[in-house]
Amino acid sequence: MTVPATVRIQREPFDVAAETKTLTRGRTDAGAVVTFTGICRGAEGDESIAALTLEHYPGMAEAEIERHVAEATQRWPLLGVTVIHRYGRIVPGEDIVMVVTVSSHREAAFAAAEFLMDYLKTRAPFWKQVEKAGEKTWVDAKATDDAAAERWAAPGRDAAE
Amino acid sequence: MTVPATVRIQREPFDVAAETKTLTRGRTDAGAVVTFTGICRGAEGDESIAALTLEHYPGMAEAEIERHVAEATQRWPLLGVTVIHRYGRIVPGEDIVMVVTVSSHREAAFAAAEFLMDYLKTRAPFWKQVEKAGEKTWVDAKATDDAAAERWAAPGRDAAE
Amino acid sequence: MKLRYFAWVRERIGKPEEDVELPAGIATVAELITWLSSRGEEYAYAFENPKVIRAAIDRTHVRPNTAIKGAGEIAFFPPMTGG
Amino acid sequence: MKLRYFAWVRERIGKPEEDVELPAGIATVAELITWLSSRGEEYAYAFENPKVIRAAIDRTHVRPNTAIKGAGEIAFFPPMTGG
Repeated sequence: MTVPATVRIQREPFDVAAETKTLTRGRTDAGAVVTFTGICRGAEGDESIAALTLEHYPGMAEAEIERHVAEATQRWPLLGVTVIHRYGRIVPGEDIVMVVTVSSHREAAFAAAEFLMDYLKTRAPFWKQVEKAGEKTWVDAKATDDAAAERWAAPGRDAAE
Repeated sequence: MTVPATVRIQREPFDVAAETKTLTRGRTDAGAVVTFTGICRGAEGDESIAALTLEHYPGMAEAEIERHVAEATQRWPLLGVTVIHRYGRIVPGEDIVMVVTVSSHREAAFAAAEFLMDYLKTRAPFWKQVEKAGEKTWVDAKATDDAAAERWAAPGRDAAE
Repeated sequence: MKLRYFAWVRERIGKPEEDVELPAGIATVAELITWLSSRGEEYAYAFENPKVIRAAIDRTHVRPNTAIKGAGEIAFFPPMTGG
Repeated sequence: MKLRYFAWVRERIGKPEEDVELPAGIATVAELITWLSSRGEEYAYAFENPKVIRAAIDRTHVRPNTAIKGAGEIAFFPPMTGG
Protein backbone atom coordinates (compact mmCIF):
# COMPACT_ATOMS: atom_id res chain seq x y z
CA MET A 1 0.00 0.00 0.00
CA THR A 2 1.30 3.40 -0.93
CA VAL A 3 0.97 6.11 1.67
CA PRO A 4 -0.69 9.27 0.32
CA ALA A 5 2.08 11.85 0.44
CA THR A 6 1.89 15.39 -0.88
CA VAL A 7 4.67 17.96 -0.99
CA ARG A 8 4.01 21.45 -2.30
CA ILE A 9 6.23 24.52 -2.51
CA GLN A 10 4.10 27.54 -3.21
CA ARG A 11 3.84 31.29 -2.88
CA GLU A 12 0.14 31.17 -1.90
CA PRO A 13 -1.26 30.65 1.61
CA PHE A 14 -2.48 27.16 2.54
CA ASP A 15 -5.39 25.82 4.56
CA VAL A 16 -4.37 23.30 7.22
CA ALA A 17 -7.95 22.22 7.90
CA ALA A 18 -8.64 21.56 4.21
CA GLU A 19 -5.36 19.62 3.83
CA THR A 20 -6.20 17.56 6.89
CA LYS A 21 -9.67 16.74 5.54
CA THR A 22 -8.16 15.66 2.23
CA LEU A 23 -5.98 13.15 4.10
CA THR A 24 -8.66 11.76 6.44
CA ARG A 25 -11.86 11.99 4.39
CA GLY A 26 -13.63 8.69 3.82
CA ARG A 27 -11.17 6.58 5.79
CA THR A 28 -11.75 5.00 9.19
CA ASP A 29 -8.28 3.61 9.89
CA ALA A 30 -6.92 7.00 11.00
CA GLY A 31 -6.79 7.28 14.78
CA ALA A 32 -4.42 10.22 15.17
CA VAL A 33 -3.77 13.40 13.23
CA VAL A 34 -0.96 15.79 14.11
CA THR A 35 -0.59 19.15 12.41
CA PHE A 36 2.23 21.62 12.72
CA THR A 37 1.95 25.18 11.45
CA GLY A 38 4.90 27.55 11.42
CA ILE A 39 3.90 31.22 11.53
CA CYS A 40 5.81 34.43 10.85
CA ARG A 41 6.27 36.22 14.18
CA GLY A 42 6.02 39.98 14.56
CA ALA A 43 9.06 40.44 16.74
CA GLU A 44 12.34 38.85 17.77
CA GLY A 45 13.33 39.93 21.24
CA ASP A 46 12.80 43.68 21.32
CA GLU A 47 13.00 44.18 17.57
CA SER A 48 9.83 44.17 15.53
CA ILE A 49 9.79 42.25 12.24
CA ALA A 50 8.20 43.84 9.17
CA ALA A 51 8.34 40.71 7.03
CA LEU A 52 10.25 37.58 6.11
CA THR A 53 11.26 36.77 2.57
CA LEU A 54 11.90 33.12 1.83
CA GLU A 55 14.17 32.14 -1.03
CA HIS A 56 14.31 28.51 -2.14
CA TYR A 57 16.04 26.27 -4.63
CA PRO A 58 13.23 25.22 -6.97
CA GLY A 59 13.33 21.56 -7.82
CA MET A 60 15.76 20.70 -5.03
CA ALA A 61 13.36 21.91 -2.31
CA GLU A 62 10.62 19.55 -3.52
CA ALA A 63 13.04 16.66 -4.01
CA GLU A 64 14.66 17.10 -0.60
CA ILE A 65 11.33 17.26 1.23
CA GLU A 66 9.97 14.31 -0.75
CA ARG A 67 13.00 12.25 0.27
CA HIS A 68 12.34 13.01 3.93
CA VAL A 69 8.63 12.30 3.60
CA ALA A 70 9.53 8.94 2.06
CA GLU A 71 11.91 8.28 4.94
CA ALA A 72 9.19 9.19 7.46
CA THR A 73 6.75 6.75 5.84
CA GLN A 74 9.38 4.03 6.17
CA ARG A 75 10.23 4.79 9.78
CA TRP A 76 6.67 5.13 11.08
CA PRO A 77 3.37 3.44 10.17
CA LEU A 78 1.79 6.49 8.56
CA LEU A 79 -1.47 6.62 6.65
CA GLY A 80 -0.85 10.00 5.06
CA VAL A 81 1.51 12.98 5.05
CA THR A 82 1.22 16.47 3.59
CA VAL A 83 3.97 19.10 3.70
CA ILE A 84 3.52 22.59 2.27
CA HIS A 85 6.24 25.23 2.41
CA ARG A 86 5.69 28.77 1.19
CA TYR A 87 8.26 31.09 -0.37
CA GLY A 88 8.28 34.81 -1.14
CA ARG A 89 7.40 37.68 1.17
CA ILE A 90 5.44 36.75 4.29
CA VAL A 91 4.22 39.22 6.90
CA PRO A 92 3.76 38.61 10.65
CA GLY A 93 0.77 36.42 11.44
CA GLU A 94 0.93 34.64 8.08
CA ASP A 95 1.70 30.93 7.86
CA ILE A 96 5.07 29.77 6.47
CA VAL A 97 5.02 25.99 6.61
CA MET A 98 2.67 23.14 7.52
CA VAL A 99 3.01 19.43 8.15
CA VAL A 100 0.12 17.01 8.63
CA THR A 101 0.71 13.41 9.62
CA VAL A 102 -1.98 10.73 9.93
CA SER A 103 -1.54 7.37 11.64
CA SER A 104 -3.50 4.77 13.55
CA HIS A 105 -1.73 5.80 16.75
CA ARG A 106 -0.50 9.06 18.19
CA GLU A 107 3.15 8.12 18.74
CA ALA A 108 3.83 7.69 15.02
CA ALA A 109 1.93 10.83 14.05
CA PHE A 110 3.82 12.97 16.59
CA ALA A 111 7.24 11.50 15.84
CA ALA A 112 6.89 11.84 12.07
CA ALA A 113 5.70 15.45 12.30
CA GLU A 114 8.62 16.39 14.54
CA PHE A 115 11.09 14.54 12.35
CA LEU A 116 9.85 16.35 9.25
CA MET A 117 9.96 19.76 10.91
CA ASP A 118 13.48 19.19 12.25
CA TYR A 119 14.63 18.25 8.76
CA LEU A 120 12.81 21.12 7.08
CA LYS A 121 14.61 23.52 9.40
CA THR A 122 18.07 22.19 8.62
CA ARG A 123 18.06 20.35 5.29
CA ALA A 124 15.40 21.81 2.99
CA PRO A 125 17.01 24.46 0.73
CA PHE A 126 15.15 27.54 1.98
CA TRP A 127 16.71 30.74 3.25
CA LYS A 128 14.98 33.36 5.33
CA GLN A 129 15.67 37.05 5.05
CA VAL A 130 14.19 39.22 7.78
CA GLU A 131 13.15 42.87 7.45
CA LYS A 132 13.63 44.89 10.63
CA ALA A 133 13.56 48.70 10.75
CA GLY A 134 13.96 48.91 6.99
CA GLU A 135 17.00 46.61 6.94
CA LYS A 136 17.06 43.17 5.38
CA THR A 137 19.35 40.57 6.89
CA TRP A 138 19.74 36.84 6.31
CA VAL A 139 18.68 34.69 9.23
CA ASP A 140 21.52 32.65 10.74
CA ALA A 141 21.10 28.89 11.05
CA LYS A 142 20.55 27.81 14.64
CA ALA A 143 22.74 25.25 16.37
CA THR A 144 19.65 24.10 18.29
CA ASP A 145 17.97 23.19 14.99
CA ASP A 146 21.00 21.16 13.92
CA ALA A 147 20.95 19.37 17.27
CA ALA A 148 17.22 18.67 16.90
CA ALA A 149 17.76 17.16 13.46
CA GLU A 150 20.73 15.12 14.69
CA ARG A 151 18.60 13.11 17.10
CA TRP A 152 16.90 11.36 14.16
CA ALA A 153 20.15 10.34 12.46
CA ALA A 154 20.75 6.64 12.10
CA PRO A 155 24.07 5.54 13.63
CA GLY A 156 26.96 5.81 11.23
CA ARG A 157 24.97 7.80 8.76
CA ASP A 158 26.82 10.29 6.58
CA ALA A 159 25.91 13.74 7.86
CA ALA A 160 25.75 15.14 4.34
CA GLU A 161 23.26 12.65 3.00
CA MET B 1 0.85 37.15 31.78
CA THR B 2 -1.80 34.48 31.97
CA VAL B 3 -1.73 31.92 29.19
CA PRO B 4 -5.12 31.48 27.50
CA ALA B 5 -6.15 27.94 28.43
CA THR B 6 -9.46 26.31 27.63
CA VAL B 7 -10.65 22.88 28.70
CA ARG B 8 -14.02 21.57 27.58
CA ILE B 9 -15.72 18.24 28.11
CA GLN B 10 -18.64 17.95 25.73
CA ARG B 11 -20.89 15.57 23.88
CA GLU B 12 -20.87 17.67 20.68
CA PRO B 13 -18.26 17.53 17.92
CA PHE B 14 -15.54 20.20 17.89
CA ASP B 15 -13.79 22.17 15.16
CA VAL B 16 -10.00 22.08 15.41
CA ALA B 17 -9.54 24.85 12.85
CA ALA B 18 -11.93 27.18 14.68
CA GLU B 19 -10.29 26.45 18.04
CA THR B 20 -6.86 27.13 16.52
CA LYS B 21 -8.03 30.46 15.08
CA THR B 22 -9.42 31.46 18.46
CA LEU B 23 -5.98 30.92 19.98
CA THR B 24 -3.91 32.65 17.28
CA ARG B 25 -6.23 35.40 16.00
CA GLY B 26 -4.85 38.91 16.33
CA ARG B 27 -1.53 37.91 17.84
CA THR B 28 1.87 37.96 16.16
CA ASP B 29 3.99 36.31 18.86
CA ALA B 30 2.89 32.80 17.90
CA GLY B 31 5.49 31.03 15.76
CA ALA B 32 4.34 27.42 16.11
CA VAL B 33 0.97 25.70 16.40
CA VAL B 34 0.63 21.98 17.02
CA THR B 35 -2.73 20.24 16.91
CA PHE B 36 -3.54 16.68 17.83
CA THR B 37 -6.83 15.06 16.93
CA GLY B 38 -7.82 11.62 18.17
CA ILE B 39 -10.31 9.86 15.92
CA CYS B 40 -12.53 6.80 16.42
CA ARG B 41 -11.16 4.04 14.20
CA GLY B 42 -13.37 1.61 12.31
CA ALA B 43 -11.45 -1.52 13.16
CA GLU B 44 -9.01 -3.04 15.60
CA GLY B 45 -6.96 -5.76 13.97
CA ASP B 46 -9.48 -7.88 12.04
CA GLU B 47 -12.51 -6.86 14.07
CA SER B 48 -14.63 -3.97 12.92
CA ILE B 49 -15.79 -1.42 15.45
CA ALA B 50 -19.41 -0.19 15.39
CA ALA B 51 -18.89 2.60 17.92
CA LEU B 52 -17.11 3.75 21.07
CA THR B 53 -18.97 5.02 24.10
CA LEU B 54 -17.00 7.26 26.42
CA GLU B 55 -17.98 7.55 30.07
CA HIS B 56 -16.39 10.23 32.22
CA TYR B 57 -16.41 11.54 35.76
CA PRO B 58 -17.99 14.97 35.43
CA GLY B 59 -16.20 17.61 37.41
CA MET B 60 -13.11 15.49 37.98
CA ALA B 61 -12.40 15.19 34.23
CA GLU B 62 -12.31 19.00 33.81
CA ALA B 63 -10.29 19.49 37.02
CA GLU B 64 -7.77 16.79 36.12
CA ILE B 65 -7.21 18.13 32.60
CA GLU B 66 -7.00 21.72 33.88
CA ARG B 67 -4.31 20.66 36.33
CA HIS B 68 -2.26 19.16 33.52
CA VAL B 69 -2.80 22.16 31.27
CA ALA B 70 -1.55 24.37 34.11
CA GLU B 71 1.47 22.10 34.49
CA ALA B 72 2.16 22.29 30.76
CA THR B 73 2.07 26.09 30.83
CA GLN B 74 4.63 26.03 33.65
CA ARG B 75 6.93 23.55 31.96
CA TRP B 76 6.93 25.12 28.50
CA PRO B 77 6.71 28.72 27.26
CA LEU B 78 3.21 28.41 25.80
CA LEU B 79 1.07 31.21 24.43
CA GLY B 80 -2.17 29.23 24.44
CA VAL B 81 -3.64 25.78 24.99
CA THR B 82 -7.03 24.27 24.22
CA VAL B 83 -8.12 20.75 25.13
CA ILE B 84 -11.53 19.37 24.22
CA HIS B 85 -12.60 15.82 25.08
CA ARG B 86 -15.91 14.37 23.96
CA TYR B 87 -18.03 11.81 25.78
CA GLY B 88 -21.01 9.69 24.78
CA ARG B 89 -21.37 7.48 21.70
CA ILE B 90 -18.89 8.15 18.91
CA VAL B 91 -18.85 6.30 15.58
CA PRO B 92 -15.82 5.53 13.40
CA GLY B 93 -14.42 8.58 11.64
CA GLU B 94 -15.68 10.95 14.32
CA ASP B 95 -13.27 12.94 16.47
CA ILE B 96 -12.84 12.04 20.17
CA VAL B 97 -10.28 14.45 21.54
CA MET B 98 -8.23 17.45 20.44
CA VAL B 99 -5.28 19.39 21.81
CA VAL B 100 -3.95 22.64 20.38
CA THR B 101 -0.75 24.21 21.69
CA VAL B 102 0.68 27.56 20.60
CA SER B 103 4.20 28.77 21.30
CA SER B 104 6.90 31.00 19.84
CA HIS B 105 8.92 27.91 18.96
CA ARG B 106 8.11 24.44 17.75
CA GLU B 107 9.86 22.44 20.48
CA ALA B 108 7.56 23.75 23.22
CA ALA B 109 4.42 23.33 21.13
CA PHE B 110 5.26 19.70 20.25
CA ALA B 111 6.37 18.74 23.75
CA ALA B 112 3.32 20.24 25.45
CA ALA B 113 0.89 18.58 23.03
CA GLU B 114 2.52 15.17 23.55
CA PHE B 115 2.64 15.64 27.31
CA LEU B 116 -1.06 16.51 27.42
CA MET B 117 -2.05 13.57 25.22
CA ASP B 118 0.01 11.11 27.27
CA TYR B 119 -1.68 12.35 30.43
CA LEU B 120 -5.15 12.34 28.91
CA LYS B 121 -4.64 8.70 27.99
CA THR B 122 -3.64 7.62 31.47
CA ARG B 123 -4.89 10.13 34.05
CA ALA B 124 -8.04 11.82 32.81
CA PRO B 125 -11.10 9.95 34.17
CA PHE B 126 -12.58 8.68 30.91
CA TRP B 127 -13.41 5.09 30.08
CA LYS B 128 -13.96 3.69 26.62
CA GLN B 129 -16.43 0.98 25.82
CA VAL B 130 -16.16 -0.55 22.36
CA GLU B 131 -18.99 -2.11 20.34
CA LYS B 132 -17.89 -4.97 18.12
CA ALA B 133 -20.28 -7.44 16.50
CA GLY B 134 -23.08 -6.34 18.81
CA GLU B 135 -21.01 -6.82 21.96
CA LYS B 136 -19.89 -4.04 24.24
CA THR B 137 -16.62 -4.42 26.10
CA TRP B 138 -14.53 -2.04 28.18
CA VAL B 139 -11.22 -1.12 26.62
CA ASP B 140 -8.21 -2.24 28.67
CA ALA B 141 -5.63 0.34 29.66
CA LYS B 142 -2.41 -0.03 27.70
CA ALA B 143 0.98 -0.46 29.34
CA THR B 144 2.49 1.53 26.47
CA ASP B 145 0.34 4.51 27.43
CA ASP B 146 1.50 4.29 31.04
CA ALA B 147 5.09 4.17 29.86
CA ALA B 148 4.52 7.18 27.61
CA ALA B 149 3.09 9.17 30.52
CA GLU B 150 5.93 8.08 32.81
CA ARG B 151 8.58 9.81 30.70
CA TRP B 152 7.22 13.20 31.81
CA ALA B 153 7.31 12.42 35.53
CA ALA B 154 9.57 14.56 37.63
CA PRO B 155 12.09 12.49 39.62
CA GLY B 156 10.75 11.37 42.99
CA ARG B 157 7.24 12.38 42.12
CA ASP B 158 4.40 10.43 43.72
CA ALA B 159 2.90 8.26 41.00
CA ALA B 160 -0.61 8.85 42.30
CA GLU B 161 -0.49 12.62 42.20
CA MET C 1 -20.08 9.39 52.80
CA LYS C 2 -20.84 9.45 49.10
CA LEU C 3 -19.38 6.73 46.91
CA ARG C 4 -19.31 6.85 43.11
CA TYR C 5 -18.55 4.09 40.65
CA PHE C 6 -17.55 4.30 37.01
CA ALA C 7 -17.23 2.02 33.97
CA TRP C 8 -17.14 -1.70 34.81
CA VAL C 9 -16.92 -1.02 38.55
CA ARG C 10 -20.28 0.73 38.21
CA GLU C 11 -21.69 -2.08 36.05
CA ARG C 12 -20.59 -4.82 38.44
CA ILE C 13 -21.92 -3.07 41.54
CA GLY C 14 -25.08 -2.18 39.65
CA LYS C 15 -25.35 1.47 40.59
CA PRO C 16 -23.51 4.69 39.82
CA GLU C 17 -23.42 6.02 43.37
CA GLU C 18 -24.62 5.53 46.92
CA ASP C 19 -24.36 7.00 50.39
CA VAL C 20 -22.82 4.72 53.00
CA GLU C 21 -22.27 4.81 56.73
CA LEU C 22 -18.78 3.52 57.39
CA PRO C 23 -18.13 1.37 60.44
CA ALA C 24 -15.42 2.60 62.79
CA GLY C 25 -11.83 1.62 62.05
CA ILE C 26 -11.77 2.16 58.29
CA ALA C 27 -8.96 4.60 57.78
CA THR C 28 -7.63 4.19 54.23
CA VAL C 29 -8.85 3.69 50.69
CA ALA C 30 -7.58 0.09 50.76
CA GLU C 31 -9.51 -0.64 53.96
CA LEU C 32 -12.63 0.86 52.42
CA ILE C 33 -12.25 -1.46 49.42
CA THR C 34 -11.88 -4.47 51.72
CA TRP C 35 -15.00 -3.48 53.64
CA LEU C 36 -17.01 -2.84 50.45
CA SER C 37 -15.96 -6.25 49.08
CA SER C 38 -17.59 -7.87 52.10
CA ARG C 39 -20.94 -6.24 51.44
CA GLY C 40 -22.13 -8.67 48.78
CA GLU C 41 -21.37 -10.63 45.66
CA GLU C 42 -21.59 -7.64 43.34
CA TYR C 43 -19.04 -5.73 45.42
CA ALA C 44 -16.77 -8.75 45.71
CA TYR C 45 -16.90 -9.06 41.90
CA ALA C 46 -16.20 -5.35 41.31
CA PHE C 47 -13.22 -5.37 43.66
CA GLU C 48 -11.98 -8.92 43.01
CA ASN C 49 -8.65 -7.56 41.79
CA PRO C 50 -7.97 -4.53 44.01
CA LYS C 51 -4.67 -3.86 42.24
CA VAL C 52 -6.46 -2.61 39.13
CA ILE C 53 -8.92 -0.42 41.01
CA ARG C 54 -8.21 3.33 40.94
CA ALA C 55 -9.68 5.74 43.45
CA ALA C 56 -10.26 9.46 43.74
CA ILE C 57 -11.14 11.48 46.83
CA ASP C 58 -13.02 14.65 46.07
CA ARG C 59 -12.01 14.39 42.41
CA THR C 60 -8.29 13.94 42.93
CA HIS C 61 -6.45 10.68 42.26
CA VAL C 62 -5.33 8.95 45.47
CA ARG C 63 -3.39 5.81 46.41
CA PRO C 64 -4.61 2.80 48.37
CA ASN C 65 -2.88 3.99 51.54
CA THR C 66 -4.40 7.47 51.40
CA ALA C 67 -6.45 8.34 54.50
CA ILE C 68 -10.14 8.86 53.84
CA LYS C 69 -10.78 11.07 56.82
CA GLY C 70 -12.61 14.23 55.80
CA ALA C 71 -13.49 12.91 52.33
CA GLY C 72 -16.77 14.13 50.89
CA GLU C 73 -16.92 11.86 47.84
CA ILE C 74 -14.87 8.78 47.06
CA ALA C 75 -14.90 7.31 43.55
CA PHE C 76 -13.75 3.89 42.35
CA PHE C 77 -13.03 3.03 38.74
CA PRO C 78 -10.83 0.97 36.42
CA PRO C 79 -7.63 2.39 34.88
CA MET C 80 -8.50 5.33 32.65
CA THR C 81 -8.76 4.86 28.90
CA GLY C 82 -9.48 8.35 27.62
CA GLY C 83 -7.75 10.32 24.91
CA MET D 1 29.12 23.32 -15.97
CA LYS D 2 26.22 25.24 -14.50
CA LEU D 3 26.71 26.91 -11.12
CA ARG D 4 23.87 28.30 -9.00
CA TYR D 5 24.06 30.56 -5.98
CA PHE D 6 21.44 31.21 -3.32
CA ALA D 7 20.79 33.68 -0.49
CA TRP D 8 23.84 35.71 0.56
CA VAL D 9 26.17 33.64 -1.63
CA ARG D 10 24.07 34.85 -4.58
CA GLU D 11 24.06 38.43 -3.29
CA ARG D 12 27.81 38.54 -2.73
CA ILE D 13 28.65 37.06 -6.13
CA GLY D 14 26.05 39.27 -7.72
CA LYS D 15 24.32 36.72 -9.91
CA PRO D 16 22.02 33.74 -9.39
CA GLU D 17 23.76 31.41 -11.83
CA GLU D 18 26.43 31.13 -14.49
CA ASP D 19 28.06 28.63 -16.81
CA VAL D 20 31.75 28.08 -16.23
CA GLU D 21 34.55 26.18 -17.98
CA LEU D 22 36.57 24.48 -15.29
CA PRO D 23 40.35 24.25 -15.67
CA ALA D 24 41.81 20.76 -15.47
CA GLY D 25 42.62 19.32 -12.05
CA ILE D 26 39.55 20.43 -10.14
CA ALA D 27 38.16 17.21 -8.77
CA THR D 28 36.12 18.01 -5.66
CA VAL D 29 33.61 20.53 -4.37
CA ALA D 30 36.26 22.02 -2.06
CA GLU D 31 38.67 22.47 -4.98
CA LEU D 32 35.93 24.14 -6.98
CA ILE D 33 35.34 26.58 -4.11
CA THR D 34 39.05 27.40 -3.95
CA TRP D 35 39.18 28.02 -7.68
CA LEU D 36 36.03 30.18 -7.62
CA SER D 37 37.46 32.24 -4.74
CA SER D 38 40.39 33.16 -6.97
CA ARG D 39 38.15 34.56 -9.71
CA GLY D 40 37.56 37.95 -8.09
CA GLU D 41 36.72 39.94 -5.03
CA GLU D 42 33.02 39.08 -5.08
CA TYR D 43 33.82 35.35 -5.13
CA ALA D 44 36.47 35.71 -2.43
CA TYR D 45 33.86 37.51 -0.28
CA ALA D 46 31.17 34.89 -0.93
CA PHE D 47 33.50 32.02 -0.06
CA GLU D 48 35.60 33.78 2.63
CA ASN D 49 34.48 31.19 5.19
CA PRO D 50 34.27 27.92 3.25
CA LYS D 51 33.22 26.02 6.38
CA VAL D 52 29.75 27.59 6.33
CA ILE D 53 29.20 27.04 2.61
CA ARG D 54 26.86 24.19 1.68
CA ALA D 55 26.80 22.60 -1.73
CA ALA D 56 24.47 20.46 -3.81
CA ILE D 57 25.24 18.51 -6.95
CA ASP D 58 22.23 17.98 -9.17
CA ARG D 59 19.95 18.94 -6.29
CA THR D 60 21.38 16.60 -3.68
CA HIS D 61 23.40 17.76 -0.67
CA VAL D 62 27.09 16.87 -0.96
CA ARG D 63 30.20 17.28 1.17
CA PRO D 64 33.37 19.26 0.37
CA ASN D 65 35.25 16.12 -0.60
CA THR D 66 32.58 14.90 -3.02
CA ALA D 67 33.83 14.44 -6.57
CA ILE D 68 32.26 16.80 -9.10
CA LYS D 69 32.86 14.59 -12.10
CA GLY D 70 29.66 14.14 -14.11
CA ALA D 71 27.83 16.94 -12.30
CA GLY D 72 25.30 18.86 -14.38
CA GLU D 73 24.54 21.61 -11.89
CA ILE D 74 26.41 22.59 -8.74
CA ALA D 75 24.80 24.95 -6.23
CA PHE D 76 26.39 26.89 -3.36
CA PHE D 77 24.45 28.41 -0.49
CA PRO D 78 24.54 29.21 3.23
CA PRO D 79 23.15 26.83 5.88
CA MET D 80 19.43 26.36 5.32
CA THR D 81 16.95 28.30 7.43
CA GLY D 82 13.58 27.04 6.23
CA GLY D 83 10.69 25.71 8.22
